Parts: sequence; structure tokens; C-alpha cells
Amino acid sequence: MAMKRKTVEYGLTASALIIVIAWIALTTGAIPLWAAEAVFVVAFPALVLTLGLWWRAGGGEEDFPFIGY
Amino acid sequence: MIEYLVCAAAFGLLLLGIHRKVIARIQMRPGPPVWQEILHALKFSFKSTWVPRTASATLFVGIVLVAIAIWSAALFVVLAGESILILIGIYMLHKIVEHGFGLSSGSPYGKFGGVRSVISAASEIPLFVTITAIYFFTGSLLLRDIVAYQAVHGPLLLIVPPAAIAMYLVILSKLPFGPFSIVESKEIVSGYKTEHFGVWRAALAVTDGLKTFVLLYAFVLIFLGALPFWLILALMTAVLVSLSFVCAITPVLSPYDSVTVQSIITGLMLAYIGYLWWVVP
Amino acid sequence: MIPEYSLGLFAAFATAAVAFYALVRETDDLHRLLLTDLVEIVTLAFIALVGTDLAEALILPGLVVGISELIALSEIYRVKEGHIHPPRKGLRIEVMDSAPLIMAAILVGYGIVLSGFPGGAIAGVGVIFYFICRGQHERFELIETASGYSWVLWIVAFFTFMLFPQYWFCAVMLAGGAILVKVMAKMSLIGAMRGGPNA
Amino acid sequence: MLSIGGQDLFVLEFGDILHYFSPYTLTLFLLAVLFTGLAIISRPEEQIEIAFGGDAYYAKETTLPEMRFRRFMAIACGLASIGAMVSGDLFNYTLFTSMVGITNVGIVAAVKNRHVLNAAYAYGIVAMIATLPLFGSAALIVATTGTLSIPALAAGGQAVPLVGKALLVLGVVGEGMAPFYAAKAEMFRAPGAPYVIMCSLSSLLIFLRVVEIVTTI
Repeated sequence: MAMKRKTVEYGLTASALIIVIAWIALTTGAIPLWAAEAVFVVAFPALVLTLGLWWRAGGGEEDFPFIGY
Repeated sequence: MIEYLVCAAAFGLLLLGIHRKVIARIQMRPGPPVWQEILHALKFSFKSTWVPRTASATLFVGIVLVAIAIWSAALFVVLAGESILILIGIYMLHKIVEHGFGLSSGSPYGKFGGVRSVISAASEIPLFVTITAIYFFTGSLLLRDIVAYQAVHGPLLLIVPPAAIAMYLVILSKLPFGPFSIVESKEIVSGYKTEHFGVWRAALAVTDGLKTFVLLYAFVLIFLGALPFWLILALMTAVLVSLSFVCAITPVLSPYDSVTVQSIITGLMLAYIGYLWWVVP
Repeated sequence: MIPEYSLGLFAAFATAAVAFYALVRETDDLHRLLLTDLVEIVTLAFIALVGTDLAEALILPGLVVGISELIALSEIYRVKEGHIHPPRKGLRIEVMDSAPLIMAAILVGYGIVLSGFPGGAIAGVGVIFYFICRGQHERFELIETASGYSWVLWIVAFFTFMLFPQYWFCAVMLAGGAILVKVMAKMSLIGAMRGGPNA
Repeated sequence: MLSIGGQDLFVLEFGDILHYFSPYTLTLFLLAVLFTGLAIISRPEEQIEIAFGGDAYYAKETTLPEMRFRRFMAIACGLASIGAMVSGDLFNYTLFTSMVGITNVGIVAAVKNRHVLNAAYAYGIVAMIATLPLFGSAALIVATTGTLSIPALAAGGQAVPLVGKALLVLGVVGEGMAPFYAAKAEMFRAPGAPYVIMCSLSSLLIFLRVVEIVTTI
């Protein structure tokens, strides 16, 4: 199944933005700790997946940087 | 908080790398470098990724998200000092996740992994015995109360050693290459992980890292109490190395034997609880 | 009070022991299914031993769960043993040809007089008897519709209790009547369950 | 009320029927909702089966009516688990638990495979028998203490008989956990992962909840 690059980008941007916003809101005390944690629990898995899908989708024919020792 | 998640996953993966290294050295092999598992996670995230045609696509992808989410939640629960019942609930939920991973692809290997993870439910019952034993002494299951109790009465490791052994075995049964790791033993390829490749496997690696970190961290907190953070990390590594010794010198049991051994352990633990119930007023 | 309850409890436990012993001994699947009913009835006895109004409220769901499990398991048994054809007409008793209507009418009438849950059970037995004797053309849709509406009335009665307690008598009568129809409809479905195109 | 699962977050009173959320029950509740949602939106997978003794393999198809029935049962199972997670009433809990037992059988009952049906039948018999300790415990507890409300039992000085607790655990184990070893592993071979997963999830959740209930009351 080919993921459209745009979709992945939107997902990545959205999850990253949500995490950053929640993080800032937490440090400034705008939202309580549990709310920030709830946001992270939802957004962090999405971030991990979309990040992986995104840099693969961005790749052309170049070498994979992390293969080998 | 997000930095905790990333660091915990990375440290957990490092621990798994140390695990492999120690096993290799005991078996007189050179073994991979200790950061191999981190490299694995990164490597898989660069691989091309799709969903198998036979798979139930929504579940196939959704279960990956669920896996990371539950262990992120577990990390926060431990950090916040909430009830260890929640932690145990999540630990048992991991079985459902393995089941979902295995069955959603339609692959027979995955299916066997999933079914094996279901029959290994015996490994979870010692966990309840652990918490019951702890509850006898602390009167609370909130992690912060347990830590506070230990600040007064000394580490629970010395008060209820059988409970510590029970939890030790529970962690052992979730580690790779252990005697109870029937869900991913090699005769069924990689068990429930078989069909999740590429980014899905990278996410699974993040889950494994978080899981290892959370379980070991909780073990140290529950049985040794609040210590300086560097000391906790050192103790976690020490516990892991001892687990690696067990994994290195024991074969993977057959599914039937694995369940039998775990059931026997459960029986012993229940007897211990009966004894405690009799002795402790 | 306490000794009586203990006595009842003892009897219930003894019956349960008999039932479990029978289940351990029995190996035939169909007979085991029949024996589970023995266990179900002991379950109801446990609840009935409470002996208050609450017991009646608790028995109903207990009974419904028991009956639905029994029906589900009989269906599975039927499919797994490959009995997919409806059975031939079985019983040939004269009274079943001559008297079903009057017997059913008496039972339903008595059930309506009793009202509520036991009334529904008795009226249901009447309807079952009628269907066993005559039921060639069961009208499942009609029974299900009646059952559904009566359930709605039951819920309405519940809300009346909560929101307008002053109309409690109306709500009691509504709930009693509704549960009568509901239990009757459900039990009559059992009487009609003999395979065939509608099953 | 400070329960074993953490500080209460929210209590919903509906007449004398009570629902409460502690962090623990909230977690379980959310997981039940999540997996019910997954069962609703996922389609079943095509399970690949290897023909024994050769290289041949074939995919098991799930027909549409079968899928619809099993999805319905899975959703019913999810709703029953949700109810069991939040209920603050002991009898409601046992009722939801027995409903989980029935729907678990129902989820695989539409599969036309003799092994699966045999396993489902064996499991169904155990689940049916388990209603005796299950409802028996609730009846025993209400007869000795006069209440079924879990918070009231936790707060009050009434001594809940140990045999009541033991029967409750036995009942839940019978409805969910015990058949794991006997019959459920066979049941899990049935295709239709999103629905089959509800079997194990619901058993797990009711077991986790009964641990909380038994230690609280």
C-alpha cells in the first residue's frame, strides 16, 4: 500500500505540533500534568509511525544512512 | 515529558542491546555492539513499508499505535507514582497486543505466535500474587505509598523476597531469548512480529524499549524504593544482566512445558500468599 | 431468619455439588448441555434465597442470561452435529389435538391475574403449550414486536419511577404489565424453536 | 473514596445505580472503548492456512453475513466489557460478566469449522456453569451485607464473607480465564482477528476488574 507523501506529512506535522503545543502548555502551566500526558499518549505513537513513514517517503534512490556498522 | 518517553525508549533499547551482548559473551560469541537494538529501530524505520494484502489493514496498523500508546501510558503511570494495578493491567494488555499483531496479518506464523501468547497467560498470575503480597504489608497499591513505606521500613526485597522473585520471573517471561519466550521463538520465525516489517517493526522496537525500561524501573522502585536516579539506572542494568545470565544458560521451553513451569510457580506463590494470610494479622 | 437462610444455603450448595458431580461424570455433549440447566436452577435458588423484593428483580436477568446461553449453546450443538434439517413431527398425544386452546387460555388468564414476572412465566407456559400443539405458522415478527414494545414500556416505567415518583402506582402497573408480555413473548419463542425455515 | 485503583475521578449516580471511575477503571474503560472501535472499523483478515504435507496454501475467506454477525457479537462483547468496567454495582458487574461469556461464544459461533465449534461449545458449557458461582456470590453478598454497591461495601463495616469473594473470582475465572487453557486457544484459530481479539480482551478486562473489586470490598 503506497502512502501518499502529503498524507504522511500532514500526519507528522499535526502530531509534532500537538506535542509541542502540549509541551509548551505544560511548562507554562496552562494545562495540568495529566492532560499533557494524555495528549502525549495519543500523539507520540502517531509521531513515531509518521516519522518513519515520512523519511522513507522522502527518500529517492540515495543510500539508507543507518545500514551497516 | 516527551523527552522522558524518548529517553526511556532509547535506554530500554540500550538495555536490550546489553542483554544480547551479555548472552553472546556467556556463550563465547563476540555478539553485536550494545547499541545494536537502537540501530535496528532506526534501520527498520528507513525500510520501505506496506500492509500485506491478506491483513486486516485497520487492525494491522492500529495495533502498532496501541502498543506504543499503552507503554507510554505505563511510563507515565510509573513516573506519577499511580496505582501499580494500572501497570499490571497494561502488562496484561500487552498480551492482547501480541495477539492482535499475530492475528491481524493472516500469516500462520503470526497466528501461532498470537495463540501462544494467549496460552502463556499463566505467566501473569504470579504478578497478582506479587501485588497481593505487597498489599499485605503496605496497605496501598499506589506506587508513591509503596515507596514511602520502604523509606520507613526498608526495601520490600528483604520483607517479601518471594514476591520479588515472582516479579523477576514475570519480567523474564517478557524478555527475548528467555526460557518462557515461546511467543517469538524461532520455530515460528519471529512469532507475532513476523509480518510487521519496516516502520511497523521500528515502532515495535520503540515499544520493546519502553516496555523493558518500564518493567525494570518499576521493579527497582517497588522492591528497592526511592534512590538517586543514577543508582536506579545502575540497578536496572544490574537486574537486566542477571536476567541475561538466566536467558543465556536456559533453553527455550516448549509451549506446554513453559505453561507448566509457570503454573507450578503460580501454585507456589499462592501457597506463599496463604502462608502470609495466616501469619500476618 | 439466619438459621433458615443457612439451611437454604446448605441445601443449595448440596444441590450444586450433585449437579457438578453429574457434570464431571457425564461425557456426552448433549447430556452435559441438559445438566447445565440443573446448575442454572441452583443459581436461581441462590438468588431466591435472598428473599426480598430485590431477589425478584435479580432473578429476571439471571433467568434471561441462563435461557439465552442455553439457546445459543443448543444452536451451536445443532450446527456442530450437522442437524440442519427440521425434525419430523414428534409427539402424538390426543390432548394436544383436542385441548390446547382451553389449556392455554386458562394458563394465560391465570398469568394475567398474577401479573409481573411469575405471571409472565405462567402465561408463557400457556403460550408454549399452544405453540407446541398447534404452532405450524409461528408469527415471529408479531411476537418480537410485542416484546420490543413491552420492553420500551418497562423502561418508560423506570423513568417514571425516577422522574415522577408521585405516579408510582401507574409505573408499577405499567412495569408489571410490560414484564408480563415480555417474559411471555420470550418463553413462547422457546416453544416455537424447532428448526425449520424460521429458525 | 480512595480506592485501590487511585483517587476517584468521577462518580455517576443514576438512581441507586452507580458508576465510578478511578484511574484504574478509567484505563480499563478506555481500552474497552478503543478495541470496540477497532472491531467496528476493521475488516477481517484473510487467514492463510498451509495444507499439511506440501507447499500448497489457501486463504480462508469470511463471508459477508458471517462477518456482520460476528461484528455485531464483537460490539456486544465490547459494550458488555465497558459496562463491567464502570459498574459500581456488584450484581450489574456479574451480569455484564456473564454477558461477556455468552458473546464470546457468539463471536466464533458463526464460523463453520468443527474444531472451532467444538471449542466454543466446551467453553459455553463452562461459562454456563460459571454463572452459578458468579450470581451465587452476588446473592450471598447481598444476603449477608444488605447492599450490592461496591463503594458502600468498601466503606461500610459489613464483613463481606470470604466465600462470597472466592465464588466471585471463581465465577469470573470460569466465564473468562479458565477456558483459556481448555478451549480458547482453539477458538482463536478462527479467522477474523478484530472480532476474535475481543474474546481475549474482554476476559482480560473482567479479570482485571474483579481483582480490584475483590480487594476493595
